[in-house]
Amino acid sequence: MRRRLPPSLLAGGVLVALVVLVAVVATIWTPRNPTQVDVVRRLSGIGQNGFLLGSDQLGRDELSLLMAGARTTLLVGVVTVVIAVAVGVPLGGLAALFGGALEEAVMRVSDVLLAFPALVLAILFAAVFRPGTVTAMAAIGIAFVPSFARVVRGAGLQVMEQDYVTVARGWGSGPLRLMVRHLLPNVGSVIIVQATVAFAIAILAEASLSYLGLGTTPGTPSWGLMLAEAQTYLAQAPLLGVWPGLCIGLSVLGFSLLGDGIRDLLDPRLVERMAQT
Amino acid sequence: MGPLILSRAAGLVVALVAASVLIFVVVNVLPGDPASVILGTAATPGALAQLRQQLGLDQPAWVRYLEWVGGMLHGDFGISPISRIPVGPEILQKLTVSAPLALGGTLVALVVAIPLGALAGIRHRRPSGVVISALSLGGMAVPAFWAGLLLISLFAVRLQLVPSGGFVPWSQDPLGSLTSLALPCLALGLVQGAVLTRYVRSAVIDVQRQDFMRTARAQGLSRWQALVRHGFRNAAIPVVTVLGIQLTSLIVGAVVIENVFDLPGLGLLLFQAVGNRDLVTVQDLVMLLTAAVLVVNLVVDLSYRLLDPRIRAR
Amino acid sequence: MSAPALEVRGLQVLVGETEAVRGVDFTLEQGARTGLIGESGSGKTLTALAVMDLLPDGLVARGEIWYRGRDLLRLSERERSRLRGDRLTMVFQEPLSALDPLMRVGDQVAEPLRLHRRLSRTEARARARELLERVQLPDPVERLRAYPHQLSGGQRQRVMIAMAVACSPDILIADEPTTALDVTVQAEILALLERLVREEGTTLLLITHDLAIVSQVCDQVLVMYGGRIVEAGPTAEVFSHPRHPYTLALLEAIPPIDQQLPNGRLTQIPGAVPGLGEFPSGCPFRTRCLRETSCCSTMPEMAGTSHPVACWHPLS
Amino acid sequence: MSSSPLFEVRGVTKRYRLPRTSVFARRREIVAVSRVDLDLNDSDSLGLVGDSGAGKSTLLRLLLGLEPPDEGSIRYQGEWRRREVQIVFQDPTRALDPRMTVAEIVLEPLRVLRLREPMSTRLSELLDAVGLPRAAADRYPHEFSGGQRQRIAIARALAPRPRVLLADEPVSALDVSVRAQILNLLHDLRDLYGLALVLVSHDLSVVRHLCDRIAVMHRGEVVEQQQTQSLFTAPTHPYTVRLLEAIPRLRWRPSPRPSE
Repeated sequence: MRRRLPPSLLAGGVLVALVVLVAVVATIWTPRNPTQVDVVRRLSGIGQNGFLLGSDQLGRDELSLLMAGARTTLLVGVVTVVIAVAVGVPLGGLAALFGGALEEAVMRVSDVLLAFPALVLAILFAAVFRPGTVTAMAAIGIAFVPSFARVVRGAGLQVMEQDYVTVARGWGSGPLRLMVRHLLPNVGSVIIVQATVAFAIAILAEASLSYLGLGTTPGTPSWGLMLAEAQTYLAQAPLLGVWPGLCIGLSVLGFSLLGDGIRDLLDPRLVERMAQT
Repeated sequence: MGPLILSRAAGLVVALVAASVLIFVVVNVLPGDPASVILGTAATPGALAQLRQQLGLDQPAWVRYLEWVGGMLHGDFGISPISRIPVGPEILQKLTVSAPLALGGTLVALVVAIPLGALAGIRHRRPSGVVISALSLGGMAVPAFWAGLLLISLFAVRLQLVPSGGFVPWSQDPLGSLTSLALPCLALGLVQGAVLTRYVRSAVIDVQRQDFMRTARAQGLSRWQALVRHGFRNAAIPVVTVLGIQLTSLIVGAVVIENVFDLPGLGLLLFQAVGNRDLVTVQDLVMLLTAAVLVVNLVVDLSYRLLDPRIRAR
Repeated sequence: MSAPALEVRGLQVLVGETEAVRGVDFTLEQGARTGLIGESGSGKTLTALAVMDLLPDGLVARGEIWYRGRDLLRLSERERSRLRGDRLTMVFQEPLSALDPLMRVGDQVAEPLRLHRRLSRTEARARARELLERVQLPDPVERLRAYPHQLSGGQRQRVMIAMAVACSPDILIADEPTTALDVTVQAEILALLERLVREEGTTLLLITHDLAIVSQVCDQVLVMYGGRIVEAGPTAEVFSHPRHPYTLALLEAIPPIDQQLPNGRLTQIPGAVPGLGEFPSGCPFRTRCLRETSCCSTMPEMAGTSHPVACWHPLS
Repeated sequence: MSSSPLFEVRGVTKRYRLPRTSVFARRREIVAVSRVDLDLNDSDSLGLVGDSGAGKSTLLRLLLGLEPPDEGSIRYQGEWRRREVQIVFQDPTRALDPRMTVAEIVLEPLRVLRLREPMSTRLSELLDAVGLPRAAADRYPHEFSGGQRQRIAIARALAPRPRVLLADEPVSALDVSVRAQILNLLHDLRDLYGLALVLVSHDLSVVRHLCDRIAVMHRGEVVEQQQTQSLFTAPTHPYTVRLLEAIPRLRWRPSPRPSE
């Protein structure tokens, strides 16, 4: 059987791998110290004064800041998705498995939570607690829980309708066994797709929050923060308003493409076609 | 349809109550003492006591909740402990900026997404379709605030066609108001439009694979006629169902965009309130945004049921 | 004898590089009822879609399809649209998904009339009502305003048939029209279809995997396997004296309805139907055939006049 | 032979609630199976026929013990229903977990039921019994054709050594040229293991071929129950008459040839 990988999977995979690679490298090495201020050589252009991508309004090395920013972005993405998966997947799975009052309760609660977009919840949290990366991650993660619960429940219900589940129930397979043996393996792909989509949204949300000054606190390199600072100097250094946005865009694009690609790869119609030939 | 609207409206009320409880709990109960959140750690005991009394913190939580909700139902949104201004009129005033922004953004998004998405769907195997699809994918990845920043950089700073931010009140110069809204609407609408284009595209692709499209062509309709008479109407249903999510993220996007363009709307108010730790205003605004999201979703839900006789009949 | 209603010569349907229909010849006589028998992957539906010019995107038809002195495959898209729904019509298998869920039944039945006969809205509606009466839909006036999901499966298929006979076509192709229906409804729909084509003198091509249905409705039969027609002829002749081993095997594999088999076992055909592009070279059936010899690896031509067969070792 | 039947179904009714359309709407119910009486003895083969929605599949689910009837009783006189009653479905694609190998699928009932069997010997036995190569064990369902998938499903049903096999349209999703293989397999296995068979099918020729007795279902009720032969020659209920008349019959058959 010949499997052709969807092009979006390859493109997305390459982009994501690149972001991860940069983030990993940045933990060990950056061209300069991203937090080192050099007011004399502030707002240098590309290649000037040894700054490969120029320097910002405080004379920090733009390239090093961008690399370090990748780390923050990935951290936020990973933590929020982990929160959402850890809470949302079991809730959705249990709802699909047991149905009835439990399902009703999970769905109603997630309906209400869905009315709070990630950013609004994060702003609310920032107002009440201390604004910062941790607050932002918690808020975004919580805001993602209902979408994971719904997706897993939807896919789980489909699995529960399959005849192989009926057969297993005929032997007296208990809920735990159905969940581990049939439900989770078969909704796994859906969870992966949803996770990549959530990752992309988390990157956007973190960037927006940091831009507003409600996310990553100044001092820690963050793409959103860099854009906020660049806005004042658009006339003198327009490129400072371009690089971080480009990084955000490419990372989001990477994760969206990856999600699309995985979905294409696992599309039931496609799977069916592959099974037939 | 009648009972359906009733039952949906009942659902809306329940969701509103649940959301308000949640917001109230996060703002008033979780932090322990809202007064010390508002005044910070450096506050004098006297100032704290005064604020506590003003906020009614001597009352039990449920009384305060009922007062808050009851007040909102009467149009009384409370008084900001920071600016000492009633929040209600303030919100109304800011709406004259935020509402046109959201509407304009929606308009831009629809004008961009429907024709482009349909075209990309019809020609999804041809270069033009692939190009549109790639562009919309790229557009989806752009944060709205960065799009705003780029637009400012180009049209305001470089070309100096429009102001880089701020707002001329409607009463002063309506044309100037429109000009100051132009870039924000564009930034908001283009990004949302990119997402919507993807949905329209895939709906149009899906509908072309349906059996009834083949039947339509079997009656002698050309591909194009079949799309016009049968395809687009059917494709509209999945698009309308995602419109709720779209409008929600548009509302959120507006909050951020107002900060980019320094537009004195609800978003900027919310941002300033967070900065000032003005919990009364934050609480009201978050409730308002949530209510807007819920109402938008209700309207979308009902309208898509109206479109689809299969669901209408049930 | 009048000219045939349709003549197909060397029809191929290409799915990418793969030939799904591999050079098919057949003739539909004027007013004849022809059954096209085949299993999944036989290419029977693709053959019909090629005749109708309804092949899915990316599939290409080659060869010749002669209708009234014109080769359909050489006509412009516009000219073919004009024939479709008017002179050549088609009834599909799944009547629920084949009808527009958002459009009232009356408007859908009226559509070919408005398109080809240029009837006004009121004329078309009146005609649609007559058609629903002709296909014996109960309460036709009320049904005109109904949506497809409000009808039963059998009623939906009657609507499909009403659309297909609206312009009194020359040729009607029915692709598994009763497979999705209950046995009792199936009998009614087949009887209706047969009566309508008989009354109008319409040429019928009935596509099915069910041999019994063909024996009930059709006077001619074409047997397809692996993208080729392997046997053709009058139904009575082909069914009582099949010449291709595949046809015989199919007939023997069906449990008889009116007698008990002595040992309780059916004659079974070994193996499975290969997937698209996985049929062997030469005779597509040879890997499952008991009579296979070395010469079967080249494709036998259809040989014979009234009851031709494509087999190196036909049954006598 | 014991005098009491293996399955004793008495006055069984099963209703399903349709999902509520709105908070205010009353829940509507449909009666899927209504006042059904049936007996099934060891080595019996019973066919259930009728239109879609007649309640055939619901009755099978009740026999399998997945859910209790709302009224009436189903008594199973064997030892252990979960082991002794097994089922085969119409669409083998939906019936096999795509993430499990054939070996896992076929042996799963032994694990769930905690039967002590030498797993690998049993697996080989089962694959042999349904005519699958032993190499099939480590492959996944999607690598097989429809007929072979149905064989996998049958092997799984046989694994716990059942006394009753329920089959819901077991050949309807298969190609015509493959159906005879599966019908013959069911026929042979039934004789070999002395299975009682309950076969649901819309195709009367299939039921006639495999079953000694036929129950005709219409709108949830069993309207007629007879020995196969007499049902075909002397149907009593009007619906049965209609059904028998509606079956498309092969008008011509090749005359039997001397076997080659």
